Amino acid sequence: MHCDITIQTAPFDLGAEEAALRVHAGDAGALVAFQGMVRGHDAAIPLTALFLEHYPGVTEAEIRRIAGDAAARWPLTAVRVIHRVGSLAPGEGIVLVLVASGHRAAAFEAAAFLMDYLKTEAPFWKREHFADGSQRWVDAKASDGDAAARWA
Amino acid sequence: MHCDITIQTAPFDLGAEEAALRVHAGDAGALVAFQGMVRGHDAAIPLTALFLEHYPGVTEAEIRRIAGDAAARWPLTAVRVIHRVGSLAPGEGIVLVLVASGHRAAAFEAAAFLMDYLKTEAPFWKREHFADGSQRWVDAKASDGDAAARWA
Amino acid sequence: MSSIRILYFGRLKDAVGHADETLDWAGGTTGQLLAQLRGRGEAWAGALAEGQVFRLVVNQQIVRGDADIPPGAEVGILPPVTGG
Amino acid sequence: MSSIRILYFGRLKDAVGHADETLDWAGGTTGQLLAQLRGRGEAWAGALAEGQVFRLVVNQQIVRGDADIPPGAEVGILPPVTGG
Repeated sequence: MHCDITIQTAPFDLGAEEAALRVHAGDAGALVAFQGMVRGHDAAIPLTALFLEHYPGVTEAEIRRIAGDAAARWPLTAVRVIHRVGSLAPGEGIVLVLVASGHRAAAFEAAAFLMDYLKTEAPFWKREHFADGSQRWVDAKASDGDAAARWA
Repeated sequence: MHCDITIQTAPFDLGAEEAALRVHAGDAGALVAFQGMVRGHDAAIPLTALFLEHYPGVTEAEIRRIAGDAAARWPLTAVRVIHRVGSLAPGEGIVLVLVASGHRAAAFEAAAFLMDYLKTEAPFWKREHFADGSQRWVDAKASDGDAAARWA
Repeated sequence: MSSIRILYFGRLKDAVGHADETLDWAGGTTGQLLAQLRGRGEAWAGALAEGQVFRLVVNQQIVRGDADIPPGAEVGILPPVTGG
Repeated sequence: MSSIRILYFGRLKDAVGHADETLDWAGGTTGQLLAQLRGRGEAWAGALAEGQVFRLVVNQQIVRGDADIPPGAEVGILPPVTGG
């Protein structure tokens, strides 16, 4: 299985990543993409920016490990994960997961599995910056832990 | 909910469709895309082309109806479906489903639901053309009916 | 005299030998239409056997059960679908 | 004398007041390290309370349970994660 993991500050482009992945996806009939975007109006005060940090080296290795777990579980031909760090504006993409497989159910499930992992286990931390100048580290959500528990 | 359904002979572009959808997706934090491609080596003899036909008017209306069902079931902000008809070469995209939502589980489930519908209920028929000159109408798969039954 | 227009799709087109036809029709149901077409002989009975017909469409609406076909209607006969 | 390097992430950086530190370390486990840091006072005990520490990383490897920290190690202390 082809597997490409990147943590970057730069924006990503779904169309370009899809084209790049298909070079490695072989005769896969199914491609599932998940793109997460910064929400500007989730809290009472509008968000002006989201700041993300990670643990360089460790975060990349952990995502690569979990992508290997996914490949052992579903018949995947290619996986691409991009996670952004640094300062992001509302509407910008935070995370992109692309999965190619010969089977659509496998592609859907593996993409959901990787996203649940990225939400609940991957070493990333978000800080919200609000229009009134305040900021806070985001609390981990119990619902994300529940989602990840589906795969245990 | 924004809903855009197209049946077309022309190729589609995931990146362009994602950009167009995001104009209508509001403050959605999650976007799931499914792209189906023509497989060239599913059978004993290599495939040279896939020919698809539909029931003009009826097929579009049925997909629009099922997208409405999905929007009643999950909190979606935008849905885009493109299904190609006519003659397609191996590797070409056949079907594109894009779903935007505030919640990633909703986006994943609605995209899988729409794909199951497109595979088992939407009026499309595929004919395979093989390298030895033979051709045949594709048989409906029992596994696709099982997938759709999940949502009943 | 009243008639209906019948459209065949996918493998049904090949099985019955044409994509569409116009049939004299004074009124009746989808069940009566299928029985009449199957009565044309073994080839038709086989082509339109239970597992070969997935849906019937009357005037662009998918119908369930034994639905009315008014004179002048367009009737689509759909084999099992294979989209996506 | 041997030491370890400790890295704090996310809200733990703010809670303990710095992103990293070097600590004298003759050897011991992750449990002993956490106990020692919590012993620095109420602010540290609160910052590093059970629910505030999600994972420990020793030399770039996530560890479970009470893992050994060799002298010279890099130790990451990770609060609950909020990626995606």
